[in-house]
Amino acid sequence: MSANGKPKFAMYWAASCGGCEIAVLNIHEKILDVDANFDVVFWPVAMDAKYKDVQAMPDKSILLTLFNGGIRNEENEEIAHLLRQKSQILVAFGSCACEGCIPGLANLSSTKEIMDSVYSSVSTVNPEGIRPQTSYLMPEGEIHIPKIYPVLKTLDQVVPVDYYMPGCPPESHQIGAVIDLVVKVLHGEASLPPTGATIGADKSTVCDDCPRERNVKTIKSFKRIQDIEKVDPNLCLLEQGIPCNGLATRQGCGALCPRAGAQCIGCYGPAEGVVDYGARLMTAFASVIDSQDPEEIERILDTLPDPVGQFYRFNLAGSLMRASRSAWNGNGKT
Amino acid sequence: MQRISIDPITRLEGHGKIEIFLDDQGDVANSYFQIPELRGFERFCLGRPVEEMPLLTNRICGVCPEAHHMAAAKAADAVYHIDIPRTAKMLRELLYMAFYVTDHTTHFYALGGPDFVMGPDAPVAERNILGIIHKVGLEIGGKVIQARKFGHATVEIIGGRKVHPCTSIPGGLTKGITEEQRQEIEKMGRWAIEFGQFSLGLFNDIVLSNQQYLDLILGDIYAHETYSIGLVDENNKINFYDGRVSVVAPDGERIGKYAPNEYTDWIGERVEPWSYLKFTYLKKVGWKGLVDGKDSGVYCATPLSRLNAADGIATPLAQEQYEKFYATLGGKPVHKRLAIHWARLIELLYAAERWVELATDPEITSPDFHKVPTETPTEGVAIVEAPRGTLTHHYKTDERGLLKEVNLIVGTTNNYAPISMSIQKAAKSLIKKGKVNEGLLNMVEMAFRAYDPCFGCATHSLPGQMPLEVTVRDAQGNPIDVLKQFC
Amino acid sequence: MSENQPFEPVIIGFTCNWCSYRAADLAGTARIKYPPNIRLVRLMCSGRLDPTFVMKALANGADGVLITGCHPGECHYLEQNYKALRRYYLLRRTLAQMGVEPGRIKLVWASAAEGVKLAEEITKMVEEVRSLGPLNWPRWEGENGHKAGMELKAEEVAV
Amino acid sequence: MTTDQESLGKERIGVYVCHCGSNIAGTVDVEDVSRWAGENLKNQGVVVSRDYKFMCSSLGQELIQKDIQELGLTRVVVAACSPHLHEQTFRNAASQGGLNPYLCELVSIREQVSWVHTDKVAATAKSKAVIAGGVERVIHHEPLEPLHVPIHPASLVVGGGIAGIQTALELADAGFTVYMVEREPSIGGHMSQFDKTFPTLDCSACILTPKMVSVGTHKNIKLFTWSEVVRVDGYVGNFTVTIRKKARHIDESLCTGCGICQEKCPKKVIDTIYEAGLGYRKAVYTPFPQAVPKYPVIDEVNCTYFIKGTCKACEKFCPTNAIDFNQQDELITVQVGNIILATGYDLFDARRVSQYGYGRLANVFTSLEFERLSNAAGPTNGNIVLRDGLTVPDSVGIIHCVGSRDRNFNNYCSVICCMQGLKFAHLVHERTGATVYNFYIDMRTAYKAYDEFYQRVLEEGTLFVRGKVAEVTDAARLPGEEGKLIIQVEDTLASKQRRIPVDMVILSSGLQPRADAKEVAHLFGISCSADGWFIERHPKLDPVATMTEGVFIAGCVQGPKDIPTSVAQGAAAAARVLGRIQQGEIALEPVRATVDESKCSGCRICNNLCPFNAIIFHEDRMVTEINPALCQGCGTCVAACPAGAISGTCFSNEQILAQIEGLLMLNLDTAAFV
Repeated sequence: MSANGKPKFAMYWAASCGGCEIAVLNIHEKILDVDANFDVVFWPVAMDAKYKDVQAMPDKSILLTLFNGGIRNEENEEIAHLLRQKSQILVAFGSCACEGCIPGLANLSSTKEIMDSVYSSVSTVNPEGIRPQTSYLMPEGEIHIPKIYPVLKTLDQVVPVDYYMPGCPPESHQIGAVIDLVVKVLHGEASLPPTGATIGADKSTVCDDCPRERNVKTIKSFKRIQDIEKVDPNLCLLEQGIPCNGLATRQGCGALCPRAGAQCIGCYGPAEGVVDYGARLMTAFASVIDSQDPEEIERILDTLPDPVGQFYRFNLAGSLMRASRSAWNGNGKT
Repeated sequence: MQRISIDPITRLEGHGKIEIFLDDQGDVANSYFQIPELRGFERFCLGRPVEEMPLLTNRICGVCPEAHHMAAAKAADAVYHIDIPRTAKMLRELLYMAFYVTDHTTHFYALGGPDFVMGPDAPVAERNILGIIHKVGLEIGGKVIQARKFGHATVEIIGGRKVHPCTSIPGGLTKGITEEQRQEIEKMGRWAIEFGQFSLGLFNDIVLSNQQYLDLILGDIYAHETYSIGLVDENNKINFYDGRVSVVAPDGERIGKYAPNEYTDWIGERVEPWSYLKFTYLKKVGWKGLVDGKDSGVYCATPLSRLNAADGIATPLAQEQYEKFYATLGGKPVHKRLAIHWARLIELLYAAERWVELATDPEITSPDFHKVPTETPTEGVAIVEAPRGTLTHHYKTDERGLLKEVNLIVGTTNNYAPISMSIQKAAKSLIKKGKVNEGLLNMVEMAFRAYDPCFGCATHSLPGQMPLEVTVRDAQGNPIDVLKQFC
Repeated sequence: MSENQPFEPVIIGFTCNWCSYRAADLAGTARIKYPPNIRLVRLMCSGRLDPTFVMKALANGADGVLITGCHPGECHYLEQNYKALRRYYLLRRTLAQMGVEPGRIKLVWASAAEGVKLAEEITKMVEEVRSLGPLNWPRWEGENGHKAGMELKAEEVAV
Repeated sequence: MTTDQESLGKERIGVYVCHCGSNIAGTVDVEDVSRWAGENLKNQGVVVSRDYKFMCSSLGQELIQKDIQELGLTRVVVAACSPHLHEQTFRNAASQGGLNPYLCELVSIREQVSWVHTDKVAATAKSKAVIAGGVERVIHHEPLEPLHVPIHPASLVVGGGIAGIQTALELADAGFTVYMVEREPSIGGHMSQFDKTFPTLDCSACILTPKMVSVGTHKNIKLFTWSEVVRVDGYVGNFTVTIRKKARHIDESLCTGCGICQEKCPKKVIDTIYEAGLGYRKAVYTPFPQAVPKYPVIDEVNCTYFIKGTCKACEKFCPTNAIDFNQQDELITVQVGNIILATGYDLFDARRVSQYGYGRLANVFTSLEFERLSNAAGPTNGNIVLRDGLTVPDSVGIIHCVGSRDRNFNNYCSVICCMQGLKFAHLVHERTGATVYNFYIDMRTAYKAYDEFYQRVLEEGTLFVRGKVAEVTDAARLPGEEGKLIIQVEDTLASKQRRIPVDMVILSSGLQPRADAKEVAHLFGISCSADGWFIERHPKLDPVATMTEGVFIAGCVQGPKDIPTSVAQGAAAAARVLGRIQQGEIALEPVRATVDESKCSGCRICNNLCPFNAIIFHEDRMVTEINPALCQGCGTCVAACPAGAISGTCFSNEQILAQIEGLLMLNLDTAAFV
C-alpha cells in the first residue's frame, strides 16, 4: 500500500507493438477507475517513473502488474524478473506475453538469417555486408546495443505468471471487465480466479460467438480468400474452404474477424486447457478433409501452402516445439 | 574525454539511446542516437501467403496498424497485378482517413501538444493529456476522447476491428458497408471536421498568438535544410493513400516524383554497425553523413515535409490553412521542425474533410468491394503516407503467392537521420565548455518529439514517448550530474 | 550423451490396441528381436493420435516417432485409421517446416498378425533415424518449467 | 497445467516389477529396475517398489494388496507382461486390496522388452523408462466404474444355413425370441443342396429337413425369408434392426403351399442357385420341395406378367387367391440384444481356373453340380451322367484344391475339399463302377472318422495321384485320348508327368467369402480379414465373438469349415448369447469420450468422425453430445476436437502426455551408465 492507501499498479511493455497500450487507452472513461482505485507507480508510456524507483520498492509491493510484449533480449528478461519480484499478481497481458504473437514467427529463422534479410535488402546499400555489433568502438569511445535472443520467449518461459490475458490486442471490453473484477476484489465483493487461469476471455472457442451457420464439415480443397468469387456471408468460412482458425481459438473477441468476412487468424490463442494450439487446428483441418485416398489427401493439403504459418501464426513461441530447428540449431538452448 | 549518455527510462526495452561525446574543450564532439532493437518481419514473413501480410504487418505497430494494413493490401494487389474496384479503394481510404484523424489527435493532444499547450516550462508531470484537460477544461478532454472514439468506430465498421483491422485482402475488402453505417460514418466525419477546425483554433490561440512559442518555432535550433518527400496525387495535391512520391530539394525545387515500383532508384538504406536501425537517404543525391544541404541525401518524411513536397491540398478548409501556414512561416519550403505540429493539425483537417467526401460518395455502399485476382502473382510495391512518414512495402512471391522476399521502409526510418541531426544540433548549441545547459533535455526532447518518431514501426518498440534521462559522466564514467525529463 | 558412446536414437511408438500393440505382443511371444530404441505407447486406435503427442515426444527428446495402426479397411473402429492418415500427412508437412525430417515421423500399418513386420519396421526406422543423427530438440521445460525438477532427476541417474 | 502440479507427489504409488521366472529376469536386471524406481521416482510419488518372481501368482497379488492396505497406496504400477494377458488380473488384485481397479496400470516389460531385446543393459534401461512412463501416467488415472448395459432378450440370426439354424434353435428352445433373416426364399443353405454328407454318408436332407421344419414352426422364431437386413442402429443389448422383406407376390396368410401355381406357370427358368444351373424352375417357385417356408416366390425378373404385363396364369389357378402382384417390399424393424451372423460362403468359381476348362469343356463339373447330379431329388434323379444326360462315365477324375492353396486365387485351405473329393469318389464308384482318379496336393483328413473314410475309399480301388493338375484338355495327342478329357499332371510320387484320359472331371472347388462380405461387415460394424472372412475376437480363445460387443459369428462366415464345426459354432454362439441374456446386463470397459459442454463451441468438426453414430449435435443449444453406450472409445473425436472440449477416459491427454514424459525421462545412452 502506498501513502494514499491505494494499492500499487504497474503496466509494462517489453518487445511489443504498442497495440496493447492502445487497447488499454481504448477503454476510454474506465481508465479513470484505474486512477481512482490504484496508485499507478510504473507505466512508462503514460507517466514518469524510473527503473530505479521500481528497484527500490520492497518485494511484492505492487499489487497488480500488466506485462505485455515478448522476451526478445536480455533487457526484456531483466525487467520481467524485476517486476515478478516486486508484484503480487503478474499478468501476461496480450498475445506477445502469453504466446509470442506474430513476432514469435521469428522463431522460424536464425538471427543470422534475420540480419541477412534486413541488412542486405534490395534497398540497402551495404557492399561491405556490415551487421550491427553489440559493442562497437567509435573514435570517441565504445558504444553498445543489446544482444538479441535467438529465440523469442513468452513471459511464462522466463518467470512464473499468475494470470494470462490473451488477445492481439485484448479487446477493450474484456480489459474493462477485468478491471471491474479487480476493483470488486479490492472491495471484497469478489474473489480472484485460481492462479494460472486465463482472464478476460471465455472457455470455449470463437465459433461459440460466430453467427455463421454451420453444418457437418467436409471439404475437397482449401481456398485462398481472395480467390473466392462471392464469400457466403452467412455460412461457416471453413465450410467454404477458407482456413479459419476460429475453431481452435479461444473465445473472447466476439468473433470480430469472421463477422467482418475475414477468417479468424487466432490471436486469442488456444482454448482452456489446450496444450498445443497448432495441434488442435491441425487435427481439426485434417478431420474435414473429404478423402481416404493418399494421393488425393496430399493434393488437398497442397491447397494449404503454409501449415506452420497457419497453425502457429500467434502461438509458435508458446507451442511445444517453440521454434524451428534453424532458429536454435547452432546457438542451441537459449 | 567526457561522455554524456542520454538514455530513455525505457532503455531497458532498448527503445532508443543517445550517446554524446565531448571533446577536450568540453564541446560536443559527436553524438549517437542508437536504436537497439530488431524484430525481423522482413525475414519471418517469408513463406507466408501474401494475403496474410495485411494481418501480419499490422503487428509491426499497434499505434499505426492501419498504415501497414493499407500498404500491405496495396502491395498484395500489386503482386497480383490487379486494379481493385473503385468502391474498394474508397473504403480503404475512408478507413485510413478516420485513422489519420485519430492518430494525429493522439499525438497532438497526448504527446506533442502538451509542450505548447502547457508551455515548455510547465512541470513535467503536467505535460500530458491530463494536464491539458486540467488547463483547457474537461470539455477538451471530452472532445479528444470523442475524436478517438469516432475514429476507432469508423475503423471498426470498415476494418472489422478497432486495433489491427482485418478486412483488406488482395483485390479489395472482405465486406462493404450498409447505408446505415454510411450515415453513421458521415455523421462522425462531419464532427471530425469541426474538431479539426477547433484544434487549429486552439493552436492559433495558444501557440501562434504567443510570441515566445513563435520564436521557439522560428528559432534556429530546430531548423534543418533537408530534402522533403511526400505522397501526392496527379495534381500534386497531398494524398495519404495513393499516388507518387514527390521529392523536393531544400530550396523548394521539385527534383522529381517516383512511382512505388521505382523506389529503389530513389531511396537507399545505410547500415551502421552501432544501431539496429538503418539510415535512409536519397540515392540520387548520395550519403554524405548527417549533414544539411542540397548535397546531402538526408531527407524528411513528416507532416511538414508532406506539405513542402506538395503544391497544395485538395480540400477547401485545409487548403486555406495550408496557405496561412506558409504565409505565416515565410514561404515554402519550411524547415523549422517544430512547425511539424502545426502541419499535423492541417493534415488532420484534410483527413476529416476527405473522410466526409468519401462517406458521401454514392458508390461507397456498392457491393462491388472485391475483385478476384486472375493473374499469376509475382512482385509488387506499394506506398502510403503513414502519419510518421512515407511507408513502403515491397513483396516478391512465387507463383502460388507465397512470399520470397519482403522489404519494408517504415515511416520513422525515413527520419532517423534528421532526428539524429536535430539531437546533435540541440546538444551542440546547449553544451558548451563541458557545461550542460539545464534546458538541454527539454530541447532535445522537443526536437525529438516533433517528428513523432514511431520506433514501434522502425524497431517495433512503443512509439511516441521518449522519456529522457541525461547522465553526465566524467572521464572515468562516474556520474557528475543527472538531469532527467519525462513526458 | 557422451562423446565416446555411439548415438542411440530414442523413438516413441504409438500403437493401436487392436492391431499393432497385439503385433508387438506377438513379436514378443515369438521372441522376434528388434532394437531396444523404441518405447511404445498404447492407444485404443490410431485415430486417437493427437499431433500434440508427437510434438510432445520430439520436444521431450525423442529422435523419432513411429505411428502404427490397422491396415486401411481393417480398422477395428471401421475407418478411424484413415483419419489418422490425414492427420499424419498434415503433421509431417508442419514438422518439416520446423526442420524435422520426414524420416523421423513414420506411419506403418501392422495387423495383429504382423509381429514380424512390425519388428522389421522398427528395426528399419531405428537405423534410418540413427543415420539422420540426434534431433536434440532443446529441453525447453528447463526454463520456466514445473518439470525442471524431474529433468534434474534424469541427469542424476545419468551419472 | 496446475492440476498436474497439484497431483504431482500427492499420490502414493507402489511399483511392482515381475521376474516372470527367467522370462523377464533373464534379460532385465529386475532388482536394479525396482531399486531405481524406488529411489528415482520419489518425486512422482513412488513410496514402495518391489520385485517378485511371479507377480501374477496369488502370493504376488497378496503382496500388492498388503501394500495398498498397510502403506495406503493410491496408485499401483505393475511391470510384467502384456495388459492383454493380465491387466484384469492385477486390476482385480487392486480392488481386492480396496483400490479402484482403474487406478492400477500394467506396463509390459516382457513382450515389449525382455522377449524382444538381447542387450541386458539396454533392456534394463528401457524397462526403467517404461515404468517411469507408467508411473507418470497412473498419477492421472481416475477411479472408474464399468458401464452397465441392459440386454434385450431377443436375438437376430442372419443366415438360414445349418450354422444359423443351430443357433436359432438353441436360443429359441431356451425360451427366447429369435428373428431369423434369410436372403433366399427358403432356409437350408448349402447343406440343403447336398446329397450325402461325409464321412457318415447319411442323407443330407434327412438330417437337415427336420431342423428346418422346427425352425419354421417354432413359436419363438420369427422367420424372414426372401429378406435382408438393411440397417442396424444401437449397440450391444439394444440394437434396432431394420429388415427389408422383399415382395413375394404371395399372400402368406392365404397360401397353402399346394404348388399349383408352379405347375401352371408357363415360364421355365434355369435354376442357377439351387440346381447349380443343371435344372429348371418356374418363374413362381419354391427352390426345393422341402423348402421352409413352403410359400413360393414370384421372381419379377423372369415372370411374364412383370415383363409383358399379361399372363397371370398362377393367379387364375390359385385356389386361395394368394397371388398378389401388387405386393410391395416391406420394411420391418425389430429390437434385439445380440446379433449372430451366419451368412456362410460362396463356392469358388471354377471358371477362374481356366486351364481346368470348366465352362469350356462340357464334362468338367463343379462340386456343387456333382452334388445335384448325385442327389436323388436332383435333375437326373441321382444318375451320374455326362452333360448329355445319358452317358454314364467309364472314368472320372476328381481334382482337389481348386482355387485353394493357390497363390493365384486363395492361399488358404478350404478344409472341406479333400473329404468332399473322397465322398465324390465313393459315390461315383458306388453308382457307376467307373474308374476314379483323385488328384490331390496333400490329403487332409483330420477329425473323427475322416481318415477311416479315406482308407475305405482307397480300398474301393480309387486311384490317387499326388500332384497339382496342370491342365484339363480335350486335345488328343495319344491313341485312346480321342473324345476324352485328358488330365495333365505331374505325379510327384512317381515323379513323372502323366496324361490321364477320363470321361468326366469333377472340380472339388474351395470356399470363399460372400461377394458382399465387406458391405455386410460394415453394416454390422465388424471387420473382415484381408481375404474377406469375418474376424473373430480371438483366433483361439474367442472364435465366435467379434471385436464389436453384441455381434457374434458362426459357421463359414468366419472361415472355411465342415458341417460339424459349423453346427458347433452355431451352438457356441448361442451359448454366449444365452449367457448374456441370463445376466440381463453387460459390463463394458469405461473407455468413453465425453464432451464438456461449457467448452464445446458447436463447430461440428467431430460430427462426421464417429462410425458408430455416437456423436449427436443439438441444434437448439449448438453443442455436441456423445452417447456413452454407442461410443466405442476409439478416441478419434477426442484427438480431433479443436477446442479440447472432448476428453476420453482411460486414455486422456494428461495420461498420455505424462506417459510420454516418463518414457523420455531417460535417454538410452545416458541410461546405459546406470
